[in-house]
Amino acid sequence: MTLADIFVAFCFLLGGAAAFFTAFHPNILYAAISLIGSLVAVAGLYGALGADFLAAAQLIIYVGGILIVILFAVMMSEDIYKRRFFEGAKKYIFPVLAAALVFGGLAKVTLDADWSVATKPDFEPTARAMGWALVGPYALVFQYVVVLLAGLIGAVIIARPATKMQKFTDDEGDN
Amino acid sequence: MLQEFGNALSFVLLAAILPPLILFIGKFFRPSFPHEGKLTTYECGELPVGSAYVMFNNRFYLVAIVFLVFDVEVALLFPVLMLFREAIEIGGPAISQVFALSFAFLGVLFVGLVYEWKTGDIDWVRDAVDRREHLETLEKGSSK
Amino acid sequence: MAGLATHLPAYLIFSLVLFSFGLVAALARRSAIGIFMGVELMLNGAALNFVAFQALRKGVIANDNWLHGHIFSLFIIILAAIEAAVALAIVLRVFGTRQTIDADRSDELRG
Amino acid sequence: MSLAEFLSGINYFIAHLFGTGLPMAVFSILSAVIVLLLFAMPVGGFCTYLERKVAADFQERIGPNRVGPLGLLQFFSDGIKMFLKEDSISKNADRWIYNFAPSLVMAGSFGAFAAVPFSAYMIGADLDIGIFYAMALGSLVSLGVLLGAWSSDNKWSLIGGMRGAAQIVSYEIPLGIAVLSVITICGSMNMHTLVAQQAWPTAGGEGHFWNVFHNPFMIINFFIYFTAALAECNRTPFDLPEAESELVSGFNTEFSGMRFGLYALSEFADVILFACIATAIFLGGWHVPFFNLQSINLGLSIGELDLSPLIQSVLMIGVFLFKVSVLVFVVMWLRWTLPRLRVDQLMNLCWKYLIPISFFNLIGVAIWTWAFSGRSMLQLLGQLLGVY
Repeated sequence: MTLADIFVAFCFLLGGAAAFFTAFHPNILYAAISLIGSLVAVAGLYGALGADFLAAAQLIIYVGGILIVILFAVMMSEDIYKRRFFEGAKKYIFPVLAAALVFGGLAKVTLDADWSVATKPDFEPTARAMGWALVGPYALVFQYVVVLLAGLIGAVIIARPATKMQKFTDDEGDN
Repeated sequence: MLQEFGNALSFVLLAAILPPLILFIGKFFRPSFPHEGKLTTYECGELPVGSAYVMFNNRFYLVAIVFLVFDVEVALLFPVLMLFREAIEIGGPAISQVFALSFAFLGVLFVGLVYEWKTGDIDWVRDAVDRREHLETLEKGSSK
Repeated sequence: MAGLATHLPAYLIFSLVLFSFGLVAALARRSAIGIFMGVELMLNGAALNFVAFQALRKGVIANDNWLHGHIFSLFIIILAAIEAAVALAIVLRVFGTRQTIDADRSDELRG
Repeated sequence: MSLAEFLSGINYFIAHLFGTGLPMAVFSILSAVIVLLLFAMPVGGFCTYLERKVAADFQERIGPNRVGPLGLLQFFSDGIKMFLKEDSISKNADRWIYNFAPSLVMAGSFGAFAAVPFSAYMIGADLDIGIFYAMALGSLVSLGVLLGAWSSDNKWSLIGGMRGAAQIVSYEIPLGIAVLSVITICGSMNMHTLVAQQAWPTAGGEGHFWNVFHNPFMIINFFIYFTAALAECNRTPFDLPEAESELVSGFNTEFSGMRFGLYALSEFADVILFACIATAIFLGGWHVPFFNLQSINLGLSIGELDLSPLIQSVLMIGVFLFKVSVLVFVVMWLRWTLPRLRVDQLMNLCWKYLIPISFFNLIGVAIWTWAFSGRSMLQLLGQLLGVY
């Protein structure tokens, strides 16, 4: 057992526990915060698999970007200070069953499959190869930026304050 | 490479456990005289009124959304612009490929920024402008 | 536990765990943001799969010096970011008009 | 070569004495301990003293002068004071997040020190994506600020935290684009390679001198980086998250004693970190004009162990830290020179000035690099004059 194994096991535990809380914690803010655990664990696993650029990109985009936006959304729209308790236990029955079914089926397929052709990750720098792929065969992925633009404009149009009248309340100010 | 990952990891782990460690060690040295007054929220001596979770100007949210898109852009450009020097040395179509693709990318997002600039979505004071316009329309309405 | 770091099924099962919990969150959460977080978890599980295959089944894929798995994961991350921008903008708008983001109660199309 | 490998030179002696050496993991932890506990924390603490002293000089006061000679040990006594203070958490605070947030901030600002190249042989982790790694960890700070502010159930904190998060994320973009232009010039993300390319140009050599003098656009880029970095570490004139005249103490209002100390420490560590990175990627790291420190070789050695890396390292660290301290001094100078911006000015500066300017700078840098095959102004001048 090497240190890498211990690290990977730690990431599995952290990510699994955090994912559990994301799914089941009654307080939505705690769910969002435990999402940090899952994302960081996945970034750690990327590192363990030799994908250094992806690990950093996961941190920079997911943790530094998406999660901030999620937290802003939670803080601006939910009654987080009223601690919600597990009111919807009934609501969880069907989803848990469905997820268990999916998990069981796919886990069986995974474990039954033949994974004998396995290699060790080679810890080579990946960023350069990814760059060449992004301007070569995967140029279309790189130019997916058009969708980024559409997303940007769409999101801003949707989130923009609805009417001028609606904002005419003096209590909010420019804080 | 794996060794370098390990080095970086030891930095992050040490930095993350420092605060709890320091606070834990401090537990044995620091005094503890709990008092009702110390447990209240600090509001310059006044008793806090209402909840701290006030509604926010959703400008913050708009900025965060715009940031998200540009963040992706910066992160994606890193591996591509890294090839610039190498492509110059290779010569031929490689350099124009890298240049055209990466600046098409930048250009498209710049169009987005210009659009937002024109529509005023990145103006923080837009509310104030709206308010003034609204007041003007009110005045016009009352003078009629 | 020896060799866990290079054991492909372990990664696959873990990403399946993320996917399943994400599914639970996406189906069971009342609030739209909770649903969104579930979707994020599912996307993460899928992205991890790509990288695990790329790293631990090298040589099985044709022309694998292009790092197909990494590119696909990057693609998923980009998509997730755009999705976050649009989805959360919609959430904020829904909250602005209805004062709730309970997905079960937001069943009208009128704004 | 990373610091851990450098330290494992000790392993040679240990193995010599006891027959077997230590595993590398010990040395990577040791390198983290050296950089964080022996460099970042004391220097971050020392900066608190320096700030008061600089402020006093600007305002024609004396400043701290009681503890130790010239008050030099003031930061030490401040640290002990904070360490011994009572730890009171407000009743309404959300304890889990309240305890967890400082860890995030510290991991973000201290963990990124792994990518700082102090000398050619001493870098915490010689990652291929060094600079990108530092930026990635830096994005944890905004999360820590936001969560810490939210958890303390205080109006000042929440307003400060929201401002802080919005400000830090916004300024990450001009910062990133400024770094991208450096990447375009140097063609690598590895901190070691980035610094090695900034050597004094010689005939047929790789170096093109400091990146900031590479071409006219880079000078503007350096200012963009510096401005964005000021905003990233919430320094005046961008200290809106903790504007003391309007928000008491901003996002850390409810953090008392050592918890406040940790926040303050990580802020100063952030200042030092950004100064270090600016030094490494713009101001040539350990390189000095006219001379390459790496060519010094006194021929000293103990047994088979060559001592010249050690001697070079001492000189390089000296040069590096001198540049860093100049930048840190400028940061403190600005604090007592410029007034605070308003929120709308802050956002306008970022989105309407810095980002468009840095966009066009990046294009300019790319065109320069293409047109002159990556040669810098100095190299072109040398060619013109026929120096090499």
